[in-house]
Amino acid sequence: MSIASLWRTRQQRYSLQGEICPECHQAIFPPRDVCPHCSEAAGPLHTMSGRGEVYSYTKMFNVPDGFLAQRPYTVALVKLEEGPMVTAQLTDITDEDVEIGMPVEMVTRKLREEGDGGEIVYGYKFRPVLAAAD
Amino acid sequence: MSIASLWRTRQQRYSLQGEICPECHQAIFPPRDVCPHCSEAAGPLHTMSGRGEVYSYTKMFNVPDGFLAQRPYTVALVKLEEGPMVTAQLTDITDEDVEIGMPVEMVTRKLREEGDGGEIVYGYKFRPVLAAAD
Amino acid sequence: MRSVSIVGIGQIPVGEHWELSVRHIAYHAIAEALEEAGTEQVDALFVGNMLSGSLLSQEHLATLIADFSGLRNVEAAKIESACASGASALRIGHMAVASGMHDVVVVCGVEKMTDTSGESTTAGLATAADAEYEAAHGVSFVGLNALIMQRYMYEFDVPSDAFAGFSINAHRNGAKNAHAMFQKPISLDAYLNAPMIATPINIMDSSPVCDGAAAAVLVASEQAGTYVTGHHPGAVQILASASANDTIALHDRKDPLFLEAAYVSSQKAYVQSGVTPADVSFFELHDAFTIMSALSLEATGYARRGEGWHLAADDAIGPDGKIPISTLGGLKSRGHPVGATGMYQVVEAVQQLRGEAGQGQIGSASVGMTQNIGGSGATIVTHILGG
Amino acid sequence: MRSVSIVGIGQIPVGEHWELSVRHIAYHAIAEALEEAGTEQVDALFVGNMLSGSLLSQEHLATLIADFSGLRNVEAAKIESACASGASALRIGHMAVASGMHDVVVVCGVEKMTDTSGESTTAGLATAADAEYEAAHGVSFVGLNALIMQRYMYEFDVPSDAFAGFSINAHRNGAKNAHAMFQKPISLDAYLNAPMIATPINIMDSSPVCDGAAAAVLVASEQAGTYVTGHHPGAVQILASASANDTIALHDRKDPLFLEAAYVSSQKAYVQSGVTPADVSFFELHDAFTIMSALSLEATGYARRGEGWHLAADDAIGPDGKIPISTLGGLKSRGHPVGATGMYQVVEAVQQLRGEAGQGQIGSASVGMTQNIGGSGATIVTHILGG
Ligand SMILES: [Zn+2]
Ligand SMILES: [Zn+2]
Repeated sequence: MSIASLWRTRQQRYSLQGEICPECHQAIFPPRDVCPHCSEAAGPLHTMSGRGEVYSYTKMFNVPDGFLAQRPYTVALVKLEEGPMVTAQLTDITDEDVEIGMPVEMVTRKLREEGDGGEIVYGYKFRPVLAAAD
Repeated sequence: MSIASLWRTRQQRYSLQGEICPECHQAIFPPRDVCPHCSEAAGPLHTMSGRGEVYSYTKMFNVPDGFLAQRPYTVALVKLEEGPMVTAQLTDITDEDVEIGMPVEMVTRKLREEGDGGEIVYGYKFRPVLAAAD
Repeated sequence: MRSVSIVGIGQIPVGEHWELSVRHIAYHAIAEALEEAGTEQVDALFVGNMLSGSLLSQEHLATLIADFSGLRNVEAAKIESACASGASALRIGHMAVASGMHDVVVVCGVEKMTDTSGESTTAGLATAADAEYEAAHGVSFVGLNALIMQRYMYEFDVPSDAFAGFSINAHRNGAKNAHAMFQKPISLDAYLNAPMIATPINIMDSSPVCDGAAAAVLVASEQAGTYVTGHHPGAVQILASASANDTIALHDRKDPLFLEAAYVSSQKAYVQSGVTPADVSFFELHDAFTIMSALSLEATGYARRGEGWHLAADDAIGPDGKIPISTLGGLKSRGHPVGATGMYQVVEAVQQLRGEAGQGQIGSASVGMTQNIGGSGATIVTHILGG
Repeated sequence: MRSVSIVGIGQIPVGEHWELSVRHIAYHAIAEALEEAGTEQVDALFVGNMLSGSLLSQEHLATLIADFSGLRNVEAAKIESACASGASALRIGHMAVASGMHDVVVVCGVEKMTDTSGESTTAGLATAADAEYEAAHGVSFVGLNALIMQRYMYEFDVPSDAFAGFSINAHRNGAKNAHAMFQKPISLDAYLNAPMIATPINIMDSSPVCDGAAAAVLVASEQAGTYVTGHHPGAVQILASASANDTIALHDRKDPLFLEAAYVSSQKAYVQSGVTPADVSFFELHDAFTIMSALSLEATGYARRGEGWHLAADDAIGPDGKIPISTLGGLKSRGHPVGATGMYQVVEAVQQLRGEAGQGQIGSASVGMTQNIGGSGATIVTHILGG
């Protein structure tokens, strides 16, 4: 991602800023010009809570350029409690931890060492929500 | 250019290896599977003499990634004495030297500092042929 | 709309062609196809390719290939739809002839993936996904398919060896194809012990990185007789051609386990051709990953949701099965040079329909279906061909 | 073959859109075109784009844009022919409708060139040339055009200010176009004192790096009445569409000073439409560099070889001249977002033919010609449009 692209998506990467459709009231992430649910013009900005659960996950051994230092790592589809699903890495986990349905919460971490201009890229990852002692 | 591509084109870059068409007898550079002059299957390898003349030239001030250290430099279309034309940098010149029709000869020089794998890329450039004293 | 037929095919064996550049392998396929069609007169060249810009620093690829192939003053354009580029290019060629704009069109799918390092190629393949919201998080293309497979196994309670049959069938069939990258059968043990790429996808679930080029010559069916030279029994007609898309990001799909674009494009193709799933003699599906075979069979009318893998377990997908798939090795064994794959599928379907598939020939092949998938299911192109 | 008409156009002002990504600018143009056409029903989206893979790490671009634009279950494919990608995509859309395969097609040309550094973008543009035998030697795209211009000046004994008129005309016309990147006339002095990029090409000879997107909605002419909503006088018909190629490398041309592909594609277009050069009311040519304007005029029938620059010197190219060119600024002043340019040319031609070009309107515009060039003349696409 270029510096321009990183700048444009910073509110998404740092705080999961999406939208709520004024027509069908569904949450959308990232913001879109057209609501994918009802095709009307999409609506006001809305920051997601950052809580969700693991819909699926994979531990990756072969990774793309730019991510070699972190290998292997686990990527998940996380279903946010507001509805949208996001693709993100899991962090602060051991292999045994991860399972489908596991509650997770967003944290900000380094995504890759350097982008095209040498800059460090930060963004959302997800970690397990510790169950309250009961 | 990838290492594989550099390896495949090494005889072209180091020694201007082309072909002579067995059908129409025209020289071809670089080698082709089909002769561009007569459309027959192209022929046996033939190394060009490396002598030619400047067909056109340009002094470039804005240059692509990978060539910044050499900027500015002069690129020419060189018409080889065998017939084919090639695109190459001129070297060992001052600005005043260069003119259309100038006789030049091939030399091997560093083309760019490093390729995708960090390797140094060598290949043909052309320099003026010194006229014999008369 | 003029009916369109294929009167010549060409292909280079899939593999690692270190000694040949992208222009050389494309020319190999094009020259073979033109030779078969018995013509040097060409109006247009459409090239299906995904990665020449990002991996080879070479755009303007169709014109480069036309030039190197001795095709001057023709139309040339590159068509890109990620891994569905090959079949997308065939659709464009089809429209060019069907409209009457052109009479003789060459379509070539080509990809050169082994010039670059594994990590570069992996990054290149990830450009099929959303750069800002998928690839930015380090997910590879294998990873996206692994996310689908993991969830599929969870939701439908699928055993871990459920997909072995797809890989075993592909390799068994590929062993009979001289153009395949891998020409050796594999055992169940080999599948079960294969190293993981991205859990639960192991090496035997996944198609290989490779180079390849495949081409076809298209003419109006009414003129096909002029071009068929006696090298082969006859022209093969394109009975249907359809393409549909879905969200580019897997995470945006209504149901990430259902290939809606495969459903839509195959339904369109069935309607166009009047063919039903039961009429199809063989199905060259997009088995880039074993999970994709299951999902394709489900979306295309051969299995209910969550049950596509039963067809492999029951060997209904073998050469003598209910619906033979990957009959000459598929993406898994023949190989998956991404932008070329859609054209390999079509070239192989033509071989089957002509009865020229050699040891891989299936019995009574009269209708063949091919399906080419771009991204994690975002672009899906279906063709139905008949002898 | 069905006749095809344009019933909606859209465009975003050309410029540096730091705040918008490629998907946003494409959507802007597409939404505007669909709004004008008064339809939400779309069968296919063809996207002309050159650099999304190498500069943005985003392939599968057409599907990404279809998704973001709310176009689901449609066909989507990207068409790439270097800087001729836009017009090449229009040709594909034309064939899709002409064949009857689709009824409503959106064609969008889009390019995002300002996300990356100048050197990266320069390297990206060089992928239009032969990577192994041109770009490998450090020649930029400007450099290739400079080689043509230098030789042209030598061979035809052309004075150094001969090309000024092309740049002055473009800026004078662009000043009247609210979508143009540069909306200010320039003086002869400004041209003569402009810094060199690659001798003899100075900044005023060269079109700028920028972002842009332009789109059109295509339907069968016989159905055009249904879509024209009263926002504008009527549909514009595509009277001719032709593409031709030449060698990719400049050094391989029989005559590097003659645009053979422009000659071939314009001759085809004249034959298709029955239009002669004298019938053309205005000509949106590919003035990426002033030398290209001269060569296009020569290859297309407006000047003899070596004399194209006289037309600028005599101001035959102005709005009231014999052959008005770059009527809304051309590539020089409106800007040259490479893969989008061919569609800007077409959108502007539609504006002229509808009489909706505002201050830039030329008198009695009944037939417009557009010509889009890929590489140093290797792919050239010509369209002729009529009111
Ligand atoms: Zn909504
Ligand atoms: Zn010859």
